[in-house]
Amino acid sequence: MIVLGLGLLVMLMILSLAGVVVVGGIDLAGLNLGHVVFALQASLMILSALGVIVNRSPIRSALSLVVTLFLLAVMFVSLDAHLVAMLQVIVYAGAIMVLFLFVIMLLNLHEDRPAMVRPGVRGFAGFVGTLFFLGAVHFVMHPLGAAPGAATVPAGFGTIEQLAEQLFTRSLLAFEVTSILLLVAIVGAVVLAKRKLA
Amino acid sequence: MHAAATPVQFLWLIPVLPALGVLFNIFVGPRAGRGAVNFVSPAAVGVSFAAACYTFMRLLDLPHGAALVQDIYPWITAGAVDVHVAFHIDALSAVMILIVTGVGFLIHVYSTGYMHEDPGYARYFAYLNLFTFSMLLLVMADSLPLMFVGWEGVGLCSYLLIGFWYEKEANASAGKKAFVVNRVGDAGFILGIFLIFWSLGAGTHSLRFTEIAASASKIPPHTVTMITLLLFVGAAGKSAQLPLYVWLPDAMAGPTPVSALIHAATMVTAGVYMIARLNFLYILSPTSMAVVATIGALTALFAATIGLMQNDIKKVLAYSTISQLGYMFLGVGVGAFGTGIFHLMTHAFFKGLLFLGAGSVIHGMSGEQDMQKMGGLRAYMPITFWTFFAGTLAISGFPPFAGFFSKDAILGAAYGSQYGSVSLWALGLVAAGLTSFYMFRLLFLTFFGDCRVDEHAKHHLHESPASMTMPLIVLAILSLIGGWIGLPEHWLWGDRFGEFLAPIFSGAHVAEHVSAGTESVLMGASVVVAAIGFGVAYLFYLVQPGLPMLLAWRAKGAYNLIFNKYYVDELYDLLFVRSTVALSTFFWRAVDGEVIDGVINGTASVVNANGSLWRRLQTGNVQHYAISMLLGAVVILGYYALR
Amino acid sequence: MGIEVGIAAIKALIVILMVLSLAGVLGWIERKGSALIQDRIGANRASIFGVAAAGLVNTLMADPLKFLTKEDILPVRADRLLHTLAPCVNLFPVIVAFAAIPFGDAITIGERTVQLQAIPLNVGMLYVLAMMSLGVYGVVLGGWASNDRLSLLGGIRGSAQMISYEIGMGLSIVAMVMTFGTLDLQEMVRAQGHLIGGWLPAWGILYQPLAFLIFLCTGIAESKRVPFDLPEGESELVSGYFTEYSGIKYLMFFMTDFAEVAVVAGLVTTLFFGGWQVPYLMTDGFHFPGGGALLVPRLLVVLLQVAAFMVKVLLFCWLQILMRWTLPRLRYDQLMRFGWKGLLPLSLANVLATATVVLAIGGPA
Amino acid sequence: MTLVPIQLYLILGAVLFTIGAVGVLVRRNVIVIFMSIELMLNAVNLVFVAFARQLQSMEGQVTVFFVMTVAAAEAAVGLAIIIAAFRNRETVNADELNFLRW
Repeated sequence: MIVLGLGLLVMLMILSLAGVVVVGGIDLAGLNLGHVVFALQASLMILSALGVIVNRSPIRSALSLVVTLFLLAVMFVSLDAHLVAMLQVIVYAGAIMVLFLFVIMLLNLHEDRPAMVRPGVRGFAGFVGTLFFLGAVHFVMHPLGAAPGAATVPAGFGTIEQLAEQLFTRSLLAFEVTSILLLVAIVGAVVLAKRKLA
Repeated sequence: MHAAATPVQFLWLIPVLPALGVLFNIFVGPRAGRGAVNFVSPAAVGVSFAAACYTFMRLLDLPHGAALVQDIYPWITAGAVDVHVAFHIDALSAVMILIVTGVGFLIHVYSTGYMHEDPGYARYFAYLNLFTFSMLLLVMADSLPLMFVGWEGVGLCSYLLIGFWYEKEANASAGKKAFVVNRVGDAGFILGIFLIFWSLGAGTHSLRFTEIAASASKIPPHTVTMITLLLFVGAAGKSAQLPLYVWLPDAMAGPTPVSALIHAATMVTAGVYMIARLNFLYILSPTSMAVVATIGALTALFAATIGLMQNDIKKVLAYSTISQLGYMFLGVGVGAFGTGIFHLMTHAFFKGLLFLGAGSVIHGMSGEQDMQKMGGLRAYMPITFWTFFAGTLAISGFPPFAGFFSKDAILGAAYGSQYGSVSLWALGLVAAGLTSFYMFRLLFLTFFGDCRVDEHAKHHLHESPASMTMPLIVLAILSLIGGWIGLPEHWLWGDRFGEFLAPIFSGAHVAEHVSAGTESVLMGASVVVAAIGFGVAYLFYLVQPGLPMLLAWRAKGAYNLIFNKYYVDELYDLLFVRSTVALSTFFWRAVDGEVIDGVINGTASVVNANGSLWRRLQTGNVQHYAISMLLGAVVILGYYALR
Repeated sequence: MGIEVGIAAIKALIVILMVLSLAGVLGWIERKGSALIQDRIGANRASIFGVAAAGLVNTLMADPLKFLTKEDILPVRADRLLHTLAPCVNLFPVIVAFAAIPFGDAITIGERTVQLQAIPLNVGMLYVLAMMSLGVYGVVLGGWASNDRLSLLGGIRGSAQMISYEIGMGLSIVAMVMTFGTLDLQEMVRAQGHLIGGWLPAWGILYQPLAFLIFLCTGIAESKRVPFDLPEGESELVSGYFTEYSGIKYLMFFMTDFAEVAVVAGLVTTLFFGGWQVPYLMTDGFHFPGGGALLVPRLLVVLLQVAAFMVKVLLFCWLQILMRWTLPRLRYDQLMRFGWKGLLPLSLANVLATATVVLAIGGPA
Repeated sequence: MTLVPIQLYLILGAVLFTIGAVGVLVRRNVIVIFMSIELMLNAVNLVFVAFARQLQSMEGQVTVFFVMTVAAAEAAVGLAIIIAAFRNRETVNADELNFLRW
């Protein structure tokens, strides 16, 4: 049942990707290395993402999420966002996911059976998800036609200098506020996780 | 006040110093201790008195009728209103600040002695300084709204100080009474202000007195009458005139220096000041003038009669105050504004003196106020006696003492001015006689005769400390010679005071068609009346002490009527208090209890039922919420997609 | 296009070989070193014709062979996939991290210039950090997958320790980045080329001695070696997260250990000791402070520089091995306190100071 | 070398987001639900970066930067909450962790 639903979902997604290739007016003759690489990355990402939600054992889910994030970082590189890519690896793969693994180990969670909610709810969720996905695709396809990505980007695009400039001029307030947010998060986490506040 | 206004920068000092005193007494006073408080509070007022004197000198340097002004900051600027906090010192307000700070200073000094063993001294002096501040605001204000602030401020202080010893139920309720009665008056006052603003018509108005004076002539007569009458209601409330005088006798519950400062010298005269300040309005409405004069005269007589029979030393003085205020209103009512203010000043001297003397007596008698239990005190407290005697002479209008000149000038105006009449003069004259009678009665019962003091009190019956007797002496001198600055025209140097004030009242030309001969006759009359009063009192209370009892027994009805103050309080109680209570009870029980509470509780129960119905949606399972969120997203997407 | 790919492949190959062989060599060096320190003879069986040093060759071949031929034991109810995955995940990032470290200046072959650096990246420093931060997964998985409480404990210890010390390391590197004003390792090395006052090579350590110490500590902690080797502390956990490993998988863990040593050494060299720079050796030869000059052909220059890099790296590997056999092991609470209350504030202060100076002199060194 | 039209990235983003959403809805384990949320966040990140590339402006990347920061904070607090909840209920199943029930 689960496998069936999710399988349907996967097929749908891959189909829609193909559909985009067609509708997006990309003649398969003009396929270049970029497309191939992208197709590879995309399919891997989708599979590993599915791995996150189908794996029984949380630790495996976590690992496949790590893989997804890593691939995402690679995709960022191919999108000329080198710095963000590195941050992606450092912050997500390097810190957040380790935290997840750490907690899973701490609570010593093995396989959860049943891993999923009641079939009825499950089916309903799948249905709603599919609807949502179709809506999203609809909006992706409609407003902007098949605009091919710019072949080149201005020099130094996505370098730390540019990001820093944005960060410390236009978004300075947001930056400072975020720092406060982090501080609060630290304190909150400590307070919550401490067994008894001495 | 048409003369040039000179802007200066030091006026703010005068009110601010007492205000600082307030802060000191509130925040550091209790910890700083009695000594510090006893020094700081009088010092604050003293310095501001010095400042007032300086201001006065500056004013004298300026050409006749000039004024000193200082604009502090714009206070209310909204639409057509542009009121500034600004001070305006002309001859009138100069006199007032001198009285307020001067007498105020003396009474502060006196209080240090009088309250020397009261635990709440810091609170007391905080209130007293606050009062000084508010009163100065009132008299220095250059616009009606600011004046109203001071007006309310002094009202508040009076309330606080009457109920100063709030542990006693009676005192607290006396304070409340004063407050409520004053509300009635203040309602009239503020309505008057509104009416002025309204009648000034289009354009922005600062409600400065100058502005009002400038455009007073443009206001239609009926409106003027309305305005002035409303304002007079306020004045009557604050200055205890018929029919709103009832609070003042009860106000004697407060400490005696307070009675001297607030309920004799300064606050109660605010109404007179206000009318004098707005003379240009009153002069435009003969009706209002008549009303003011008549009410004044009636009050003078009425209060005097009640004063005849009181046995509480302070009550007598209270009614005397009411009647003297009546005189002032009579004065301003007949257009003799300067004279009214003159009497205000002299009254401040001798009534302040009398109250302080009474305070000294009560102090010596360790709290006893009933004259029946006094007598022969002059042996025990000579200074108090002599000063008190001076005060009595002054108030009874014996020449050449202060009261004589002021009171006589008023009577002369009442007889002579175009607003006056023989009847008004007659009323005033009778009242004068009664005044002299009850004052000497007071004097004899208290200081002469055989001593009726009980042993316990007699045991430590003593003259008051210097801090109390010094002010007495100063005030005594003032009440003796204070009147000489306002002699009748063709006497030695004439009416300096009147001339000084004249420019203020230049708008009000009062035709004094009284020949010198008539005037001297009038004078003689008042002196004779005063003498008669003295004589009767002498006969009743020293020669034939039995006589009053006999008289009272003969004319029982009249006696009871007057002794019970004409049952006015009972009447008011019946008319206003009980009816109000009944109405309130109705609204409380029926309207509030049934209707409003019903509505509220009904709403609550409806909401409650609703909640208990819908809360079943809240399963506490996160995923249910999540799924509904996603559904919402889908719906929105769908809406825009299929649109 | 093809040629680029070719060059890239060659460079990658060079790097991998360099790391792996270095790891092997280090394995031998460590034995000999420990023997030296403990006054033993050490590995002396594998000598060729009695020449002990030549035994190195044997060792390099013998060790892998031994491990390869051993049985691969899988614990009961262990997760086979993860158990196999763990060592690979452990080894992979280390080798890849090395790829960003420049081992020589740019050389021109024909009309194209080639950076002697596997991946020329403008964010190379971050890249290295990222890769090192991935290293933790091997530990965690190893500990988890072998379904054994000692391993699990080791894994948890390891992950906690690595997360904690990453922060200090990152901050010390931030200080370096500020000093040189670039994230590109090659650029950093170039920046260390000139001379202070005409005679003193402008190496990073002269600018950032504190950062050097912090980096060394955190680096050793990251590679989980003494005195920070609690995750594999023999005395309490048999050998921590790879207790349950044998054969080739164990070899991979083993290699990782030394590869990490090599990477740390490489980074220390690059950041603080002028990378491939040789004092007074400019692009065209030696120029001594005295004014004397000794011109050398370009190719030789490059070779010299690569050799210099090698020597420096080996030096720092040796330093780490010395520590390994000199220092006692910390207690766990000491470890954490040192990391959070010692290094972290220190490095923060260092960053602050650096920032101030950089601001004051108006730009990086 | 990137000549891939932005739609592909957007679609990929949508796919990942949907997977994440479905994961949130169908899994019982709170931690896995949490991971699915992270997945959704990253799907959005991808879209941001793709648009940044398309419109040649750094805005998108800056936003991603902030998203990461917030995600980090969220992870810290969320996992702490999970641990606390586990201490009380000895479970990490969403359908058993209904403290906020009427």
